[in-house]
Amino acid sequence: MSELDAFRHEIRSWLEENCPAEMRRPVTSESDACWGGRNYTFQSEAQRQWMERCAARGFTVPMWPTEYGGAGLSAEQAKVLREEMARINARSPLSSFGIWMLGPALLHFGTHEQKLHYLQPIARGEIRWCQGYSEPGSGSDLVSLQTFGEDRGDHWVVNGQKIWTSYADKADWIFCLVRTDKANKYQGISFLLFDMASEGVTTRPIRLISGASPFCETFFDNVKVPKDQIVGEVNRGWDVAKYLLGHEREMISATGGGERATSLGAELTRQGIELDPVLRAQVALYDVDALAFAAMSEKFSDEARSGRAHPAQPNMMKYAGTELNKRKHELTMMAGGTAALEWESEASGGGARSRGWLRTKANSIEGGTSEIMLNVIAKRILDLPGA
Amino acid sequence: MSELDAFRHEIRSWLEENCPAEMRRPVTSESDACWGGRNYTFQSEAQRQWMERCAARGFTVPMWPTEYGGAGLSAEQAKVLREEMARINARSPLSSFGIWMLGPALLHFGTHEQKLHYLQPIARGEIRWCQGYSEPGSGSDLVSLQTFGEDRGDHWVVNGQKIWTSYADKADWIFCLVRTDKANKYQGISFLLFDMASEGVTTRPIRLISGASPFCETFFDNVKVPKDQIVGEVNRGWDVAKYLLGHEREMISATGGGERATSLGAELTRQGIELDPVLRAQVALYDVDALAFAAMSEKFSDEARSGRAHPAQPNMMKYAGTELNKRKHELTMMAGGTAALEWESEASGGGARSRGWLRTKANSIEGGTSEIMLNVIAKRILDLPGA
Amino acid sequence: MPLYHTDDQAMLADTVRTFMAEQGGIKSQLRHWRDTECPDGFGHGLWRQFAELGLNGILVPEADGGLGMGHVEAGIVLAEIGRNLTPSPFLTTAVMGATALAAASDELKGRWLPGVLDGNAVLAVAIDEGTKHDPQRIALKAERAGKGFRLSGTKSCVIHGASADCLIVAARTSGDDRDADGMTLLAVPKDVAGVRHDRIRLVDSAMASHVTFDNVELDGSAVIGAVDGGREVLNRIVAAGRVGVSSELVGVASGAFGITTAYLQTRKQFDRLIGEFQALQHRAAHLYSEIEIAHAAAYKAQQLLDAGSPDAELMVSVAKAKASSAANLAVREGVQMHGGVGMTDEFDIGLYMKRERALTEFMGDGNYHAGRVAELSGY
Amino acid sequence: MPLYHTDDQAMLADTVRTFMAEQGGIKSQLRHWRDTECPDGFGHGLWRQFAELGLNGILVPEADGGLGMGHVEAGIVLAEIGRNLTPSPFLTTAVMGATALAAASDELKGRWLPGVLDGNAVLAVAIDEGTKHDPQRIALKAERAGKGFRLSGTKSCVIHGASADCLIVAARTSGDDRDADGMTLLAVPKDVAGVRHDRIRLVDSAMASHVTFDNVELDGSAVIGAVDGGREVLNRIVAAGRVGVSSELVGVASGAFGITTAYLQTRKQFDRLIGEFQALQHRAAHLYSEIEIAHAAAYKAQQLLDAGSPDAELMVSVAKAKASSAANLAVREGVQMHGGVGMTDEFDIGLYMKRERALTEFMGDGNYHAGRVAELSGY
Repeated sequence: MSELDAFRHEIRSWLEENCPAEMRRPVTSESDACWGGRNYTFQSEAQRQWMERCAARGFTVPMWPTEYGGAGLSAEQAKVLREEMARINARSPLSSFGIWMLGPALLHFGTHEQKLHYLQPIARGEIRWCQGYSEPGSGSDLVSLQTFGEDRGDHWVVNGQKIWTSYADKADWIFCLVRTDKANKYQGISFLLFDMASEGVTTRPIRLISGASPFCETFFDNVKVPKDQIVGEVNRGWDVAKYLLGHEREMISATGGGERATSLGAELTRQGIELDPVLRAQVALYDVDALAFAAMSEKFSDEARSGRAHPAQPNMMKYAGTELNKRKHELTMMAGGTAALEWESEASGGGARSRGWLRTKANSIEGGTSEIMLNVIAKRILDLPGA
Repeated sequence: MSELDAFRHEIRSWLEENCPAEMRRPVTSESDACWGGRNYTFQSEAQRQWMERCAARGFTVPMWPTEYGGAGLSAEQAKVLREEMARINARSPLSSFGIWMLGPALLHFGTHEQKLHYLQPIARGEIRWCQGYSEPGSGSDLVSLQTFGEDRGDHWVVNGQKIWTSYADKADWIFCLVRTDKANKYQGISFLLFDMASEGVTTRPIRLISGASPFCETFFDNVKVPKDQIVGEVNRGWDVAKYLLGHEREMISATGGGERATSLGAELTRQGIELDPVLRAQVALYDVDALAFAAMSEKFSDEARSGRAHPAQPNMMKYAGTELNKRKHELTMMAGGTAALEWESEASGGGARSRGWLRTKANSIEGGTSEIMLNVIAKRILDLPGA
Repeated sequence: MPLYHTDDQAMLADTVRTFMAEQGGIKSQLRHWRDTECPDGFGHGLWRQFAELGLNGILVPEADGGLGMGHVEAGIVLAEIGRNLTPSPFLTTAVMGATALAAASDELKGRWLPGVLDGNAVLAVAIDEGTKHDPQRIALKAERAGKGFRLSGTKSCVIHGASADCLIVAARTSGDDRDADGMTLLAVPKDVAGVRHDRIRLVDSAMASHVTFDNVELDGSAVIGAVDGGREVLNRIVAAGRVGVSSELVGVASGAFGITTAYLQTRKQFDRLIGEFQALQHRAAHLYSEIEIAHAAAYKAQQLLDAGSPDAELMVSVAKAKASSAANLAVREGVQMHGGVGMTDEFDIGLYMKRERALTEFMGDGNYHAGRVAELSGY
Repeated sequence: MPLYHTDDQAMLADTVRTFMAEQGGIKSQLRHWRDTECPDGFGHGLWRQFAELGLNGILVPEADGGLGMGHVEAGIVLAEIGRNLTPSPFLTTAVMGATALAAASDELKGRWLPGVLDGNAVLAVAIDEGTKHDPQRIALKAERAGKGFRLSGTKSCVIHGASADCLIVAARTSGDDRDADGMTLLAVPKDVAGVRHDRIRLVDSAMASHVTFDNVELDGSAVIGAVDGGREVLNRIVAAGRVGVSSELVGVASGAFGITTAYLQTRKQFDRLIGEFQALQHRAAHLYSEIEIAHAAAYKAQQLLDAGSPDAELMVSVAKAKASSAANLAVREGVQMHGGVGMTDEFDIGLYMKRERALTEFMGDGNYHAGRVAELSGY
């Protein structure tokens, strides 16, 4: 038996023993996932157990070093773990911006002390993080952000406003882009960390056109942030942000690619929907594009894993994938007719179809608009002038 | 009987007597039309007669003043003439850039002497004109034109190159935009007239992707142009050009509107073509757009005639109309299948369908590209900033 | 007839636009009735103000106390309803309902027209029984019972159904579901026994209901037009509804476009107004062109309908299809060009998106009407 | 298998790309054979050079003297043919013809394979009888006559038909026109009596012919596969053709896109490179994305076909539809972005437009294949 096979064997037994039956069903919504944090209410004892058992083995962050709460697995081993978890439909033990976003930034830019201090609580689901990037005046043009941290010697005093901070109302800490030099646009931003319970922090949830959302507006009124709560150097936070943005787009585009492409027309037919001839044609043309994009996702993922992908290619994947998803939901609404217009009824699952359709409209805005993606393709891939 | 009825009566009798039977059939191609000029070979005696009889009555340019070769008709009278000619399918007696383009410019900007000198020969079909605007480096950016007229006291010496000069190889004279001041972009262009038989003028026909074309490249090598052969003031030729460009776009968009909108699907069905279900859907969606555009053409034409149209609206009409026409021909090619691919065969009328399809690709380029039209709409109608 | 407003029409348009801007605005009407969870989804006060302006009788002959105008004029009103996203029973009552009543007996007119004209009554029209518009298929049964009829069956997603004082119902009195003949129009008062409304709020906050008819007894006077011969009147109701909703969609498109171009002229990113970016300019210019064309198509269809032209049916389908696609583009571009804030309930652009979807579905979506264009053109 | 080239495939791609850039260019091949009005529409010299490189045997098993490679490798060659617009009998001979011969008797192989492999023979495939691709309908009659067959009927627009030394013909030996069974594939040599070619030059300067079979006598050895049982082999030929032309279309799209972006980087208007205009940048970036996706789809389809996957048929239709639409967009944008000069024969972009049209039509256009995707997906 190869070493990897032995590892697989070990994992399989461990999962068999430790993954509660309730945790072997797919997560059905964001609130169904396990988010952890100081004030988190577990949905069930099984959910708590599963998170804690994984955390104890380092399996909430399998590839992080053991000293930071990970399991120190190699890429192959991590893949085995994923495969074995998928085999029994095991849920992810912990959903966390700390794991997805801050962790990679700290691992890359943090000091040893910071890693020791911040990563363990993330891995154990003890501290829940949120991300403070966008501001009302700084969306696509993120670098124009105005939230200001005034230098007061051993601390900054932060004033300003963030928007689109997911779960700001539930998070314990925030990683936040703050201007620390007004004279220097790119090199005047710092990447600060602070407690959301600090005096002067308030949040307000944002209601979307699709209904309630995890997004918040977050306000900072003279928030005190000690000088050691910074990732990377002062005024060099943009480097950290860029690193994470690339990471995020790759994640978003990878997510799209992961799903097995299915035929929308077949799915609608399974739902008993009869397609008008013109709509049938549109669905067929959509299916062509969707199945072709599935091939593209597979190709991109193969290329990315083997280091063959153009570094700007995630921008193309995000652009094409999100535009496709919006189109799919438009077609689904047309196919559903008046039934798809229902907003609150029980029959419609509380308007699941119409709310889902509206939610997709954000796909081509969040994480970089389609326009920004096209700009980046024009500049970095096509090498067009002045782009 | 009203005065207009009397006029109609008079016109009807005159046409009855003077319009030869052969001239009561529609023109089938550009070469079938009567173009006149010094070297023109009439297609038939009837064609010559019809042109000369009309010219004698001023009916080649019915609304021009009689002293310039017109009939001095009012708008209502001219409409009666058009209606009565249409009633018997009478052809236009004379096709001419002199009538369509130079005439309006001279009537608006010319001196009395120039009008007397140039307009009569145009009206009588004695001098055929061509238009020298575009240059290889100056297409959309027409004002950057480089053909230069050097001031030599009583004349200019013109050097340079024009492109897209329709029928330059058949024309007697040219009206031509020439730079006469290199320091001043807009106010450094003059609108010159000169004989194509002048020493130093050569032309070369342009072969298009659709085959032979009336377009030429035209070269000027030290062409001498007397100082009185200018329309408007020196260095103010751009005003004349702008006036004519507006005129041209209006004409193009009006032409589109004149045709009665028909269903493409019905036409293809009449041709015995069975439509694939997806193509049927695309044709139906096209027909929706085409029939809606026909309503728009009617509305625009009604508004333009009553002075209600936005002055930049012809740009919208040109944009929408030409894009629609290109789409129509794409669909026609799809419907025709391999039969539509034939390029030279007798069965295909010498590749009429494929050549016609390719020719439409110029629609959204000539007379102002779609991109320029969209720029103008953004700026002049939508008032978007910095457009 | 030229395709621009007569002086009278221009005056009407001015009046309605001013009135609606003052009284029919998004905040005071749509958001108000939505946020207070009004079970009607619209305000009766505004409906009576419509009546005071005479708008409720716009399609009612002068002899019957109305203004005796046509679909062009009704379209003027509906465009402003669309632009302001005003929830209103105008389309179902004053356009479709009034078209039905025009074919009704004096007794029915006497019973329902006064309420329509003074804004105290609301009508709704119950045609479709499935999730997609299909007036060719009428299955709801109306069996003869004594001198009247007994109704059994369902109607799906009837706009303003539960709020309506009277439902105009297309019922099958003989033949098969898809027969053109054998269909009868019936006026069903609100209070009659056996009618059940399952109220549903739609994505655009309009209220509709699924209606169940459980042995509903009606007497013979409920019939509009001839027994078994309701198809022609239904066609007129349907045409009025389709062209009316086309104008409303053009209004929705114009409203969405207006707030979007305003946003382009004020929002800055990268130290420039986003309206300076050529990619957005070109998309905005294209959208402008689409909306203009949709407007012309609706206008032309209304003229043809008012003139009783045989080409009207085709052009009505063209108008509905084109208005749907133009409005759809307008709201999609609108949300995207607004960026993140366009996704929030705080901004209005999302409300336009919701209304567009509902109106596009109502009386046949773009694909349905493209299919109709093909059929009417013989392919 | 990952969706990127193995080292061997990458080497093949390099070789072919270099060779084609040197020998297969637009000026030396397409324009040359077009302007000299070559009745074949392609050059036999280049065809023999293909043979010298071994490319003609790319799909021929090693046992039969070929390279024994797959559709992925054939696609590499076809992409370069597309990029250079090279007129070549590669697709009909080395891809479709070779696929047919793989199912043929040793006698037929012995007769035709050597010529294919050394570049002295050309094959053509005659399937369709109408103006639109429809391999389900085979009406051309092959009646039994002695030990052989007598053929009567027509085949429409056979690419390289008159140039081919052997035509692979799908004929009806029993049943009705649209029956899957009862179809037989026959190898018809050039010199057999009763075959008439009406040569036609197509828009892209390729030569095709309408072929009339007037009581053409063939002996039984002409049969490829089983009598009445040719459908399965035909399906393989058709799949090979479709996925092959998909790669060629991706090559056409890339070639057109390449010269267009180069133009954007050099042409100035309004004192700026036109590639600086954001509206054009966004359209170019979108087009890039479409071409990349089409490329991936063709690649995936080839892998599935090479692996004998049951999903191959669906993916082949996806590939052909997507490659057609991406290439169509590439040439339309290409001509428009070139402006006036794009309309002249002097520039190459118009040649790409012509080739795209012909290839899109060949083996089923985008709509045909979208319809296939719907059918194969059960709707």
